[in-house]
Amino acid sequence: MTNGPQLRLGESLLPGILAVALFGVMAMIALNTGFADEMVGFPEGISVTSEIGYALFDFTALQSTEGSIGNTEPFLVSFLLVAVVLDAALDAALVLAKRETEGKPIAALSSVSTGDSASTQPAATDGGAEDGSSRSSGGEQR
Amino acid sequence: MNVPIEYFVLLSMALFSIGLFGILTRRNALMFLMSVEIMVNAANINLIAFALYHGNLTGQVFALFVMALAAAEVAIGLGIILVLYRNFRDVDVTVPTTMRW
Amino acid sequence: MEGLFDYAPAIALFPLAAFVIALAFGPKLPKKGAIPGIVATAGSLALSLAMVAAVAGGEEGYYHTTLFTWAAGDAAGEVGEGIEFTFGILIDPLAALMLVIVSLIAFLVHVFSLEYMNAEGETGLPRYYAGLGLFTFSMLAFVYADNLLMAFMFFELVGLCSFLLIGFWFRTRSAPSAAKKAFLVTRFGDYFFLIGVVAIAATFGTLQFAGDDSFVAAAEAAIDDGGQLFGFDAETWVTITGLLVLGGVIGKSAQFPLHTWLPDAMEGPTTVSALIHAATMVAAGVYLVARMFGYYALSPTALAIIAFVGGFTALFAATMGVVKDDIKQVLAYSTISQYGYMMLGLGVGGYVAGVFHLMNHAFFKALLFLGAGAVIILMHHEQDMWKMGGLKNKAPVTYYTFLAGALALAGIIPFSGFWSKDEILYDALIVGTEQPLIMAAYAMGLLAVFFTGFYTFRMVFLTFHGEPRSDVAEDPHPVGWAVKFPLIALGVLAVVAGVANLAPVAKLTGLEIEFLNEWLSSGVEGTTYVAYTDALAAVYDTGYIGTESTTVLIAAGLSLLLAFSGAGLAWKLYNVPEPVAHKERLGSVRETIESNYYQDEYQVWLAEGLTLPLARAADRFDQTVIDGTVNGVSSVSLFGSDRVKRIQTGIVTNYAALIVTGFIALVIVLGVLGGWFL
Amino acid sequence: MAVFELPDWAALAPALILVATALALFVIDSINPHTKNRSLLAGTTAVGSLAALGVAVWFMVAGVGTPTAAGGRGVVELFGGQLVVDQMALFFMTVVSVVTALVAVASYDYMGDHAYQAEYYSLMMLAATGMATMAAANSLVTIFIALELASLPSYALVSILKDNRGSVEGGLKYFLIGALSSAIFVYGISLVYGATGHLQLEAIADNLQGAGEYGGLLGLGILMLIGGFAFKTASVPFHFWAPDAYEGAPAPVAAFLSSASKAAGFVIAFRVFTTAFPLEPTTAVIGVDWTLAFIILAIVTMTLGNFAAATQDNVKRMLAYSSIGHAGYALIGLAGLSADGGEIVMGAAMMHLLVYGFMNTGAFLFVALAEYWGVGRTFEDYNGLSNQAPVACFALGIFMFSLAGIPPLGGFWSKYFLFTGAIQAATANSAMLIVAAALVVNSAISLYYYARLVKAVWIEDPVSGRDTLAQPTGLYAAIIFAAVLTVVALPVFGPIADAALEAATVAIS
Repeated sequence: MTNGPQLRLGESLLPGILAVALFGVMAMIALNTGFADEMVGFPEGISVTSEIGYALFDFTALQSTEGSIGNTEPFLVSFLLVAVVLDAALDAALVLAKRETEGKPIAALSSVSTGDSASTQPAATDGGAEDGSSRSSGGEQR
Repeated sequence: MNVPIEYFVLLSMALFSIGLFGILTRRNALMFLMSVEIMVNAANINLIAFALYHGNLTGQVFALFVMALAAAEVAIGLGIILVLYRNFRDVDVTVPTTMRW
Repeated sequence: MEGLFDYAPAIALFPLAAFVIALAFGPKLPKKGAIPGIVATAGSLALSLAMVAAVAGGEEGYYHTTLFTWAAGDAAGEVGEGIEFTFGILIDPLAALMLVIVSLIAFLVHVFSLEYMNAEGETGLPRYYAGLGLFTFSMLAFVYADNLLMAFMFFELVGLCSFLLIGFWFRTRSAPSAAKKAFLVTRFGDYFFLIGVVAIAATFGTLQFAGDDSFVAAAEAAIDDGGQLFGFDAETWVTITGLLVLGGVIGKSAQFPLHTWLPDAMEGPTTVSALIHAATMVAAGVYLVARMFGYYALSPTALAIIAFVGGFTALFAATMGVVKDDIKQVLAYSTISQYGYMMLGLGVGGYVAGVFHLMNHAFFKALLFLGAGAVIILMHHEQDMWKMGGLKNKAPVTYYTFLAGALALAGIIPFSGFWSKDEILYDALIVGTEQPLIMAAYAMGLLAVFFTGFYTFRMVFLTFHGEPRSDVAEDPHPVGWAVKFPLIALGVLAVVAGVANLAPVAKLTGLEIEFLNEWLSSGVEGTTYVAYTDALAAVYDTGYIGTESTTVLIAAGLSLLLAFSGAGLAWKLYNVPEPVAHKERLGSVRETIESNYYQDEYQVWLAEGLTLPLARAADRFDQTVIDGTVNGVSSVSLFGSDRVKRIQTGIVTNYAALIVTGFIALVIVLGVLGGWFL
Repeated sequence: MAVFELPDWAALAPALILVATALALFVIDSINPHTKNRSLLAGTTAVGSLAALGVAVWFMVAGVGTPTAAGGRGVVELFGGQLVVDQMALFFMTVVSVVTALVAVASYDYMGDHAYQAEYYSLMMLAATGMATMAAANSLVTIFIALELASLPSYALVSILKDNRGSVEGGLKYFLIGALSSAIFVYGISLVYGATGHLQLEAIADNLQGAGEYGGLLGLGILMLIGGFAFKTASVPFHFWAPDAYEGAPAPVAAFLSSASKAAGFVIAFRVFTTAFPLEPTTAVIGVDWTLAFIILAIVTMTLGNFAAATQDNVKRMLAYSSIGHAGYALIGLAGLSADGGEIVMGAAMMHLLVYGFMNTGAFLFVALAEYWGVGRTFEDYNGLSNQAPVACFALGIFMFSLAGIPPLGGFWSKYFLFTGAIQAATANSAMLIVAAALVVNSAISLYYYARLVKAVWIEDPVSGRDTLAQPTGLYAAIIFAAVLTVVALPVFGPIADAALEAATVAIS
């Protein structure tokens, strides 16, 4: 680990000016926006939580029609999609985090020729300058 | 006590800029990730405040989804940081510069 | 007769077939692909002649059909309906004439190649014949294209083929670079052409050359309406688009300032030069102007520019031809100069004259190049004229045919070149009497006649007359029938082709012998000579010096006088046994010392005092301004590239900072414009 | 066409087939976690994406998504307008699935010795699902989620060669910039929500009139959305990840990202800006024409991409920059929109993305082939490859000339339409003339570096001592197929152009 919790000042803070500038620009826009004084708010006596639940599963029939809370958009398809996204995230995170063990030092594309091709060179893509040195440092000798 | 919407917006913008500040000045990959989370949560503040402002729940529900997605993003981010560490022995995002120009 | 037209696509497809055959089976064929090429071009020639007959005998007098529709969009043009991209064939008198010329020259070049290439034991012959086939195919298809897009595509293909053929000897150092130069310079022009095509399509929604739904007709209607096109007057817009298309023409037809590729292109085989100069590549540009002449006729500005560029190029190239030693170089500059005449002719509204000269030039320039090829065979691939001499008696067929070509090129009566060149100059003169700019173009064209006569005969005398100046010139390599046949065929044409349009004689005697005039007066309505004459009446006033007859006589007399004096000067200077070294001449004939002295001075003044600096200046202009601009653009781009890619530092934090910077800049620009901050 | 009426949700079939394939791959993986049965895995992927392709094309031909007025079966709206299947959605599903199929086939050889076969393919299918869903998403919610679904597996795919520094570095940069961009994007969504109170695109458009006071806020939100699109499409200034990620990623993944992912980024941009922010009412609110932003971005993007590509030594990196340049060309599709039209430019941009899908995928797959051979990365390393692999090199020539826009290849036509469209759009907005000029100048520059590669492969003398090169079936098949599609795009360009124009017209109206 390079940097612990100690505070670094000096040049490394220079780009931070951009963030400050962005805040300035955005704040100017926000202050220049004519918001209405009153929030519409939610009607009394309605459980926001259950309304959220209904919106999640497209239970339009159950949604309250009082006030304008019924304007909430249906989210069923988003719910399903998020399920797939989480699947993908799990899959991806596992692939990345898995440590190759039990005699399976599976260096990427290290290779045993499959026989159907005359070439036994593994494909490799690394960019940049140091070519050969890169492959040795990976893996399990941490 | 009715806080005007401007304050929420300004708060979220400040939070967004703070997150951005972290991204621009921190070199630790984990810090980078946390800063992104701050920016995403700035958006969440907006969404929830505007939901109240407009009186519909779309923003609130969407904020839930944004949280889930942020979690998914972090999961992958951690995975990448892990392989980064294995390859470069470091989690400094400015170290890997083999590819440039 | 009309049924013949159904076979029209075959005119171009025959050479394409030859290309495929040469490419696929070339190495196994006895003559490495020459036979299919000869058969195919002979077939094309026969069909083209049949087309001429069909056009002459048919009721409509032309043939127009759409073969294939690429894409049709509902996108409306500025004026027209939907844009449609098609492939079609248009054979009218102009196209039929050009088809005959192209297929004839291609045929003769194929025959000539039997000896020039095959007999010399070249390697890579299948590639050569495949290239010739594809070249011929592209040009023929270009000639009968019925719309600008198709013409553009084949125009490009012609450029590609010339690249392949000029670079035929790709193992030498110079040939590939010459090929590259030819390709790049012409492509530079073609960019303008492409923009022009797009602009015309977007404006009128059609790219047809002829007929009621042609862009020419649409442009005419737009000008009559007096409306605005893309914020310009209709006429201004027509001028702009016309000039954009002209960019391609200037590149391909080697007009100033894009002529630089052509002399270099001599690196290709001489047969290829003959094809390029006489019938295909270079001719394509001028043909395109003739093809869409109706469009240019709508714009006096465009016409005047064409005329002026043409006149200037004619003179400019002719002066440069004077100082060249390589026989092919001389011919190369003469080509540039002669195409300048054609542009001048078209620019001053001499549609028939321009086409007439295109035809005559095709014959005599093919003849001269093939003749030069024969000389090169005789000389065992020596091209320096100072090492030749005295070939007259050793190769009489070559000599007399070459002489016929030279007389035609120099514009000596009654050879073909005289008639067409005289007609161009006459047309320029009558317009020039009313317009000073055209008068200047005319003057340059006229002056170029002198130089033409001079360099042509300098070439003839140095090559064929005098004493042999090297061992090979003493004992030249014999040439066979495959060389002699094309030379004789073209030689006859160079002598008699002028009969096609004896305009001065017709004007003086009142006889109706302007056959080409008649021929080009039929065809699709709106693309005929008659229609052009009407259109031009609005553009140019014409005037005579005295009566018409005196003007004709003055024009013809002046150009003849200059041609003769150029030729005469060459005769004086070079028709001597040892033309180069005046010191040796000093000792030989005492009586002529004085005249020798005079000649030397004159020669020195002409060559070093005037022409050489002119040529040098032209050359320097080429090398510094034009090449410099081209090189500058590329090095600026590459330098810029090097800077631009440095932004990518590889450090991800910097990326984030740059992203935020870019984003803030965008917010500020749009925010200020949109008033978000106030 | 169909004997029975399919239910409405069946219109999503292409996306559903993709996700089903991904799940099938999960199943295969869980039955046999260490399976190395590449034929099965790659085969399943290819079959799945081809099925999706087939269904998408079938729907398009059958008129699903074409408005009933135009003789079609009507635009299908699903889940309360959260998803919509129209011509544009199907068009882009076609692009995505054809690229996926090509990449899957090519990966068969390329990833031959990799440890995580099943994961690799399932991630690819999930990403493809995300892209297909992006094509159909009709609400900022679904757009954001689909975008994440496309992005997250992509991050992992780029860094899937876990022991390869380049791959990991590329993945890291892609991920970090991606995370930043999606934070900006979601913040933009929150601002748009703040200004209009809705996330569904039509609802946003309906509420624009009431948003008069929120001009700046909405404008900022729109710009932030543009940031998200720019990231996905690798446009300036959010392009920085692209060269590094493409260079580091396994070449088939780079092909996938630069073609399919870019196309998906454009479809959401097209949809959001045509549906949610119609030009006139939006201009009335934010005070400035948003096409201006795209005009600036288009010019800067194409110029930067092409200029930076010109002096690259590394072929893959050159292609990466050229891909940025092409994003600039496609941006013309948005820059050229105007109040009363613009379907030509947008249609042209869609055509370009389709043709680009073939030619760019093909080019990257050639790089994959070179990596498979292990010949090296630079132009010099590619010298004289045509002696040993003429077929692949011929295909490479086609890709390069098509990318450069040489007639008569597919790339010429789409650029030609873009140019024509830009010129036409110039009647409404004269700044488009600059864009058109930039397109021409950049195409000229691009010819330089594309031709350089062709020259290296065909003209330069071969590198001495190179071993004989294998002919991996899958890679070859994919490359040749891509080359054929690039060339075939020519005669079928009429239908493609019609389809794209029709889709654009429907989307705009």
